[in-house]
Amino acid sequence: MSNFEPKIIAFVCNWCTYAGADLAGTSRIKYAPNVRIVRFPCTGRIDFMLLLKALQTGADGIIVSGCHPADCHYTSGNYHARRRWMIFKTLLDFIGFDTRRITFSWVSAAEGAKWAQLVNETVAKVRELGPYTEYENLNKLGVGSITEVMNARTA
Amino acid sequence: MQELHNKIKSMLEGNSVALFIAYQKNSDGKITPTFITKPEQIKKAYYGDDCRQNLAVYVHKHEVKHFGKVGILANIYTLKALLQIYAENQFKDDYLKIVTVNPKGAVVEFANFQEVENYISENKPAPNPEYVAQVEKLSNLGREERWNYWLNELSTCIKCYACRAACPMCYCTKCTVESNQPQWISAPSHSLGNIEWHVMRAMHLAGRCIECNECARVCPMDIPLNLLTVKINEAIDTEFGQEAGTKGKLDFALSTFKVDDKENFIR
Amino acid sequence: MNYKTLKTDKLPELFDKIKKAGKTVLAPRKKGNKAFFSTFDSFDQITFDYVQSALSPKSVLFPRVEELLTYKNLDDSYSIKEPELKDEVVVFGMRPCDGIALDYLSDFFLKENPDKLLQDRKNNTTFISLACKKFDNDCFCTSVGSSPAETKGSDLCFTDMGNGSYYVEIVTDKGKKLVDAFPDLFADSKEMNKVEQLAKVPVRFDLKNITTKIPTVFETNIWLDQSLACIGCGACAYVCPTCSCFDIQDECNPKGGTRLRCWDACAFGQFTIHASGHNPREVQSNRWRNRVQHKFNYSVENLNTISCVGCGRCIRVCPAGMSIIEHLISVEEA
Amino acid sequence: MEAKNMYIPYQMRIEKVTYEAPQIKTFKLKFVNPEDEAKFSFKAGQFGEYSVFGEGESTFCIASSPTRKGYIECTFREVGRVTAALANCEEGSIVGFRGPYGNTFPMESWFGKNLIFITGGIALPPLRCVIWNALDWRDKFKDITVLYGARTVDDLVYKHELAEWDSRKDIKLIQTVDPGGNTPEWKGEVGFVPTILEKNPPSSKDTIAIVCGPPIMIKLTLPILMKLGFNHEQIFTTLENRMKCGIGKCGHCMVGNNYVCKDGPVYRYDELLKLPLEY
Repeated sequence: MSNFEPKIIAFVCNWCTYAGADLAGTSRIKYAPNVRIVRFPCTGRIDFMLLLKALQTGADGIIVSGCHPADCHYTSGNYHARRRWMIFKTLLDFIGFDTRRITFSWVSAAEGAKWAQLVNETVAKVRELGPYTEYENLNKLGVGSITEVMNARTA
Repeated sequence: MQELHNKIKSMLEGNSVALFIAYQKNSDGKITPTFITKPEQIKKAYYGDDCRQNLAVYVHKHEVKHFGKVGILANIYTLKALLQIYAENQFKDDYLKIVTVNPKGAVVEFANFQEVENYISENKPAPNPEYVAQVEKLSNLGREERWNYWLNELSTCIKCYACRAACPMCYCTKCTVESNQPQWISAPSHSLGNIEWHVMRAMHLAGRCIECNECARVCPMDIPLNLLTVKINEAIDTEFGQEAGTKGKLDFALSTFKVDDKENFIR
Repeated sequence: MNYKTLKTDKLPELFDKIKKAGKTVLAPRKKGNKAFFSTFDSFDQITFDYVQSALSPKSVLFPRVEELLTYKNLDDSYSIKEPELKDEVVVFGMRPCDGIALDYLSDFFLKENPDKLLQDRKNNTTFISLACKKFDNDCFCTSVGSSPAETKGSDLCFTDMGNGSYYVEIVTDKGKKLVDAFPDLFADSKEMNKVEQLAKVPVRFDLKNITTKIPTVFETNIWLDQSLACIGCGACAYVCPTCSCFDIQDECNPKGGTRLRCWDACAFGQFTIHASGHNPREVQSNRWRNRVQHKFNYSVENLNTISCVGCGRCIRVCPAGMSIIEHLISVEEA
Repeated sequence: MEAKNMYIPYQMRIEKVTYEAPQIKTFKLKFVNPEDEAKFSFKAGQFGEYSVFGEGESTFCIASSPTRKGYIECTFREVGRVTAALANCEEGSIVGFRGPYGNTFPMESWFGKNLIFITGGIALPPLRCVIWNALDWRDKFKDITVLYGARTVDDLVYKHELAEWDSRKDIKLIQTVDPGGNTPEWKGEVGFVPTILEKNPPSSKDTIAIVCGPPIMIKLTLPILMKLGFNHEQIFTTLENRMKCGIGKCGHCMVGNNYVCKDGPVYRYDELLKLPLEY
């Protein structure tokens, strides 16, 4: 899959990671262009459904990043987020989503280099994993279905 | 059973309750809820280990609240549900009169939720071993196998929402699944709409599910829905040491945090 | 109506031949202790040990989600495409009561403003019913004017005569076409008496009494007493072979989208809510009243037949154990 | 009978978007392809399912009169997903339209009679179609009165048409706003529609009353009409139940055994009384 260009969606918090990404830009650090950044006031505001929506509309990888613990502009947003990610990662893994494609991280406003490195590593890993098609056009599966018990698709 | 009937009779006649929710055993052996308002209905009341439906779902019902003072016969799961709902400040202290039958067969009436909390800490049921084993078996499968298993199971969901209706913790007046601005969950029951629905349901029950396993019992398609919340409860127990329905004050996973919560996957 | 017989051990061969003719064959398969209509690879995956399937064969004509149309975004307008429904289906193993329900659904959808999707599916589907030899406490077909011997609504009626062969009643020409396609499997036969082979379902209430009484009890509070246990899910409506209510939902992606029809149920509070927030059926007892009134009063007024066939699925599926038999009896006594 | 897929909408281009009041807009729609337009005809009181592709369908009446050819109009308030999507459409974009559905106002049976339209807020559009239709057949009716109220002056819809009706001699317009909703230069009445109706009581002799508005307004207006001597056969209304299919199948609009979208939405008051109070 040499020419596969993965689409990565990054959900980042405005005060730290977004500023860090901005710093990477102003200090001319080159990093892979595959990332589309979505800015949130805080990681505490990143709803888990958004990650599902991103995977469903064609994202091959996801980065979720915000302030380090104790740095949160709203004091406890990232603590709540941390618990939410722990539980959500367990649930997605249990259902069988490919959680290797979801990278969680803390990037502060001063860590432009870490942001660039994070993006490059994620893009490389997802490029090697290939496109994530398991969770796409599932809204066609079962439409007009005449069988209630779908045939077992396990290998 | 006679002791239970006398208790209900005294509550009804002392009009400390206007309605008493209990179980009844029908001629064909089926256990169904019964709503006792008049003394002559008391003789139908029944309690046994085969009473599985979680009657706590009825305390949210508009027409039940209309009765004012309500009594409820609770098994251990109903007690855990009522304590968790009370912890989430959903009803005042004097709304409910809770009665249970303890393992020794004695009828116990609780004066307040502190007594309920103590009773639960003594009689707390262990997670159902059958479901723990199923979660274990599934967790050990490969990722693709697990994905195909759940995709196959969840694709049969017909979105009748019996799992939501039978769950005592699902009491939101407007469920996220009913929101269409934004359309968080695709409404039709194709595989995508089903997966989105069951992921959201499990996440909104994270740290709140008391594992009465009613969602799996009532599913017309026999989808093992409860495994999703059993797995999350296991993770919460190991990582945060919390369990739903054991404390009277708000203390469940997603609405509290510890500064030194440990994790191994955030870089 | 003419009659055939089919050796029971010839059934696998019949299914293989139907499949070779390019048709999909649906038969009941066990999942847990419930039977569902499904495709199958080998004959032994089929179960004959069931009183009634969990979901009804209505899913074949009126699936839980289906496309009404698909569209593509052109630069200045849309190109709209209707779905073509061509796959031919043979459903085996439904019960005689389901046949009556399919007849009701066809009347409901096709008599006035006919529904093209359901008509196409019906033309492409052959329904083979397997007469019931056993019943359970929730079956009440004989109380609503039907019985295990009923053939109405099925294309072919199979009855296991217990002597190693099925007695086949050909009800419609679609059934006849299927039988004539495999002459070597079916042997001619004269009419047989199948009644002793069939389940003897006891009558539970007097239907006449109920259909005359139900229009008069609309305002009473028997509905509140009956529906206190109802928790407002859609299970009874979705497993019911005659429930026909649906919702229309749109979905889109940047290139185009689709308009889907999916099942809906009057038990849900959202079913009748107005944009202003006003809800004509505010509480669960109104919704439960509407379900019973629709099946035993309104459909009599609109299509002069009740829309309940006594299959008992709503009783078996109800999370709160509500039984329409008990509630109809309580209407009788109201 | 060879069925056709009843859910395929006409494609309509938005000719004109008029801002009527806060969150209320009027669309003027033209058929994209002329054969649809040639085949299309409707009568006063009928409605349609207007849709934004990918968002869903919404039910509004056809607000323009059948006597005005070549276009149809609809007025809607932005309250939900589909109406919000509609409100975002600019002039020239395409929306879907299915219809016409439902029964009609029996205007032929009203010839030679007085007409009084009593309506409030966003319920004027269903009656505006009838009013313009009556004005285009002006000689068929005796005098026409319109009593129209809204919460505030700003909430009045079709402001320019109200001015036109006000200036015409062959139609009597009484406008009112709820108490406290008037502005200093407001010249119309101030008060709820039922009270203003009592202030200007119409004679019930040989008169047809067409009432449409929120349930509270209807509940207070009908007793007044009864007191004025109107009998049930002289009063008409159009019901606004939740609707999805529009052709009497999906079950959302049912009141008793009635499908409001097929057997209604126009009901004479005596027919309405036969139905259970589920609307």
